Amino acid sequence: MNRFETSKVECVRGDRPLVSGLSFSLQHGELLHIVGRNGSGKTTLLRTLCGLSRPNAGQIRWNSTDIHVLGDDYRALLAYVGHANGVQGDLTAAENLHVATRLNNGTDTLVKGALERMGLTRFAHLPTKVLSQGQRRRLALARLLVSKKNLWILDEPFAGLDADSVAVMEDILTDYLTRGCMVVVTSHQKIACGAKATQHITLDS
Amino acid sequence: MSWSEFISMGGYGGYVWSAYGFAIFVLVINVIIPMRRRGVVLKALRQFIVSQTVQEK
Amino acid sequence: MIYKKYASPKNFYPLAGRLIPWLGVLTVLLLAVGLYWGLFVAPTDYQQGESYRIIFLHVPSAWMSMFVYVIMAAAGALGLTWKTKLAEVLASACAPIGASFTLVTLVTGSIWGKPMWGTWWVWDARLTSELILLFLYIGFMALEASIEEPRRAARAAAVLALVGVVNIPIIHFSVEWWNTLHQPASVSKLGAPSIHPSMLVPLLMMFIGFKLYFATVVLMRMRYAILEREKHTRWVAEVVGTKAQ
Amino acid sequence: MTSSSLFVAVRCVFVRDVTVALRRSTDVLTPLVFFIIVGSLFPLGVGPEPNLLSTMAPGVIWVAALLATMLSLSRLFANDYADGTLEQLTLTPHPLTTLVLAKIMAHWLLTGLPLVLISPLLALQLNFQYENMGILVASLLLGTPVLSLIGSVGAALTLGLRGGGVLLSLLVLPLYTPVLIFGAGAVSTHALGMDVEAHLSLLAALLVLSVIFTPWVTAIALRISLD
Repeated sequence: MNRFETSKVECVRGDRPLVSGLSFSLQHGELLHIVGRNGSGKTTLLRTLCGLSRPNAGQIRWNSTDIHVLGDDYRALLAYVGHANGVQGDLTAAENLHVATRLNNGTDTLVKGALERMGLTRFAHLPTKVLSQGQRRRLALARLLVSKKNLWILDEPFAGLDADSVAVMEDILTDYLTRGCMVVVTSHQKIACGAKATQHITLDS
Repeated sequence: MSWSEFISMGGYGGYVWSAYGFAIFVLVINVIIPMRRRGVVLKALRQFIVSQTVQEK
Repeated sequence: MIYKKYASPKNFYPLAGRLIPWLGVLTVLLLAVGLYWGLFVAPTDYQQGESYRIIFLHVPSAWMSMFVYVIMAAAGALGLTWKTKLAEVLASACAPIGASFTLVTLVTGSIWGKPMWGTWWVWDARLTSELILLFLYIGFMALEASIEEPRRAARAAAVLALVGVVNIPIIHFSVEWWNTLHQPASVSKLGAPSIHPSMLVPLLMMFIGFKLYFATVVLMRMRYAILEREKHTRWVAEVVGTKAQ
Repeated sequence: MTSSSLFVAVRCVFVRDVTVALRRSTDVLTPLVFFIIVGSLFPLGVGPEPNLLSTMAPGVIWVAALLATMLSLSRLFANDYADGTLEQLTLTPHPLTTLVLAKIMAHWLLTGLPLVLISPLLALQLNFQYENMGILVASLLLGTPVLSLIGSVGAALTLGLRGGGVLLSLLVLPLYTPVLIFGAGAVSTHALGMDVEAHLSLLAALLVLSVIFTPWVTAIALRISLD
C-alpha cells in the first residue's frame, strides 16, 4: 500500500526558517489537514511537498523513495492545485481541461464529466478570462477529475467557492479517499469528508 | 636613469602613468569598498539580532 | 569529513579572518617588487619604447578577468549541485572583482593602443571579446541584484555564469573570425613585443601578485556576505555580539 | 509513461501555445512592426545614399531581427508564470526539457519565422541587391531559432522579476554576438562575391548546439525560478 511521509523537513523563505523538523506519514485513504495563520509557511510547505521547492533540510518520501529521486514518476502520481488556478485566460474552459488531460496522461472522455460535476458545462466554450474567480477556481479543481492520481495536494481549495460548490468538492474528496488515495490540504474551515483517518498539523507563524 | 627621464618615460609618460594610475585606483577601490561595507553590514546585523531577540521575548 | 569542517560557514569566518592579513602583506610585497622591476629594471623595447611597460598590468589583468570568471562559474556549479552556501557566496563575491579586472584590461589596453594607432578604441579581437566579457559580468551582477531571495539569486546567477563560461570560447572564436574577416590592412593585432627574458620575471610576479590580490579581496567580501546569509544562526549572533563591545 | 504519451504532450503544448498566441495577435504583430520600424529608421539616420545603405543592410536587418526577437522573449514564459500554467507544466510527468523545446519552437514559429519572411521586404527598402536575398533569408532561417533558444534561458532566469525586460536584454545580448557575427557575416561576404560555406555551417553548428543544450538549461532555470 502507498505511503507518503516526511522526516524532519525544514522549509525556508529568504534564509528565514519557516517550518522545521516536520515529520508525518500518510497512509492510503487518509487526509492531512494543515492549519496555520497567514504567513506561517503553509503554501511554502505545500510547494515543497510537491517538489516545486527544495526543502532546506529533511526528506520527503513516496513509498520510501525520495521524491526528487523519483522525479517524473512522482509527478505522474501527484496533482497540485495551488493559489494560482493554472488556467489559461485565452483558452476556453473545455480547451483548458483538454490540455490538462493530455499533459497528465488522462483520458479525454473524462473532460465532459468533470465539467458537469463542477457545474461548468454552460460556460465550457467561453474563454476563461470572462469567467468569475469562483468559476475559474472550480475549473482548476475540475483538473483533479480528468487524470488518475494517487496523491492530491490542495492549497485552500475551498477559497472563493460558494456553498454548494464546497459541498460538491467535499463529495469529490470523499469519493477519492474511499478509493484509497491520499489528500494533503490546507484550509481555514473544517472539512467534512469521509476520510479513513484525518491527521491535523498546525504551523505556528 | 634620472628622475625627469623616468617621469617622461621616453615621451610616453602620459600613457604609462595614466594606465598605471587607473589600474592602481581600481585595485585600491576594490579593497576599500569591502572594508567600508563590513562596518555597515555589522551594524545592520546588530540591529537585526537585537530586534530578533526582542521579538522572541 | 574535512570538507564539512572547513566548508561550514562557522569555521570559514575566523579562518578567513586569520588568512587575510598574511595574504594582504604578500600581495603588496609581490606587486611592489613586480612593478618596480617592470618600471625600472626591464630594458626598453626597441620597437615601442617605454609604452610597452603597460603590459605588466594589461596582460596579467586580462588573464585574471578570464580566470576569475572560470572560478565564478565553478563556484556557481558547486553551489548548484551541493547547495553549499560558501560556494554561492564565493561566486557572488567574485563578480565585482572580475569586472574590475576586465575594466582595467580594457582601459590599459586602449591606452596602450593609442600611441600605436592614434585612436583610443580599436576593434581588436582581444579587446572586443574583453568588452563582451565585461557585459557578461554586468549581466551576472544585475541578475543577482534584482532577485530578493538570496538562494534563488545565487542559483539563477550560477546558471548564467555556466552558460557564460561555455559561451566565452565561442564568442572569442567568433570575434577572432570577425576580426580577420574585416581586417583593415593598417591595423596590426595588438602586437605583443618580443618578450625579453628579463621582462618575463616581473610579468610572472604580477601574475602571482594579482592572484594573491584576488584571494585577499574575495575573502574580505565573503566574510561579511556569509554573515548576511547566515544572520539567523547563533554563531552570527555571537560574532556580531562580540564586535559590539 | 510511454513515448506516445510524451509525443501527445509535446504536440499539445505546441498547439496550445500557437493557439494562445494567435488569439492574442497583438503579441505576434508587435515584434514584426518593431522589426520594420527599426529597419526603416536607419536610412533616416545615415541618409538615403544607396550604396551606403546596401553595404549596411545585412547588419541592420540582423540587428533589427535580434532586437525584435528579444522584445518578444518575455511572452515565452511570463503569461504562463502569472496564471500558474507554468507551474502545472513543471508538474507533468513528462521531461520538462522536451516541453520547453516545444514552447520555444512555438515561439519561434510566431516571431522568428515571420521576421524571416518579411526580411526581403526590409532588404529592398535598404536597396539590397536582389541576388543576395537568398542568403539573407537562409542565414535568418538558421539564426532566428538560435536567438529564440538562447533567449529562452534569459527569459527563464528573469521570470517574474521587476525590470525583467531590460535585465533580459542585458543577459542575452552578449550571448547573441556569435550568431550576429556569423549571420550578418554570411550575408555581407556573399554580397562581396565570396563563398559563404563556412559562415552558414558555423551558424548551423550553433543551431545544433543550442537545440541540444539550451532547453535543458532553460528547464533548470525554470525550476530555480519557481523554487
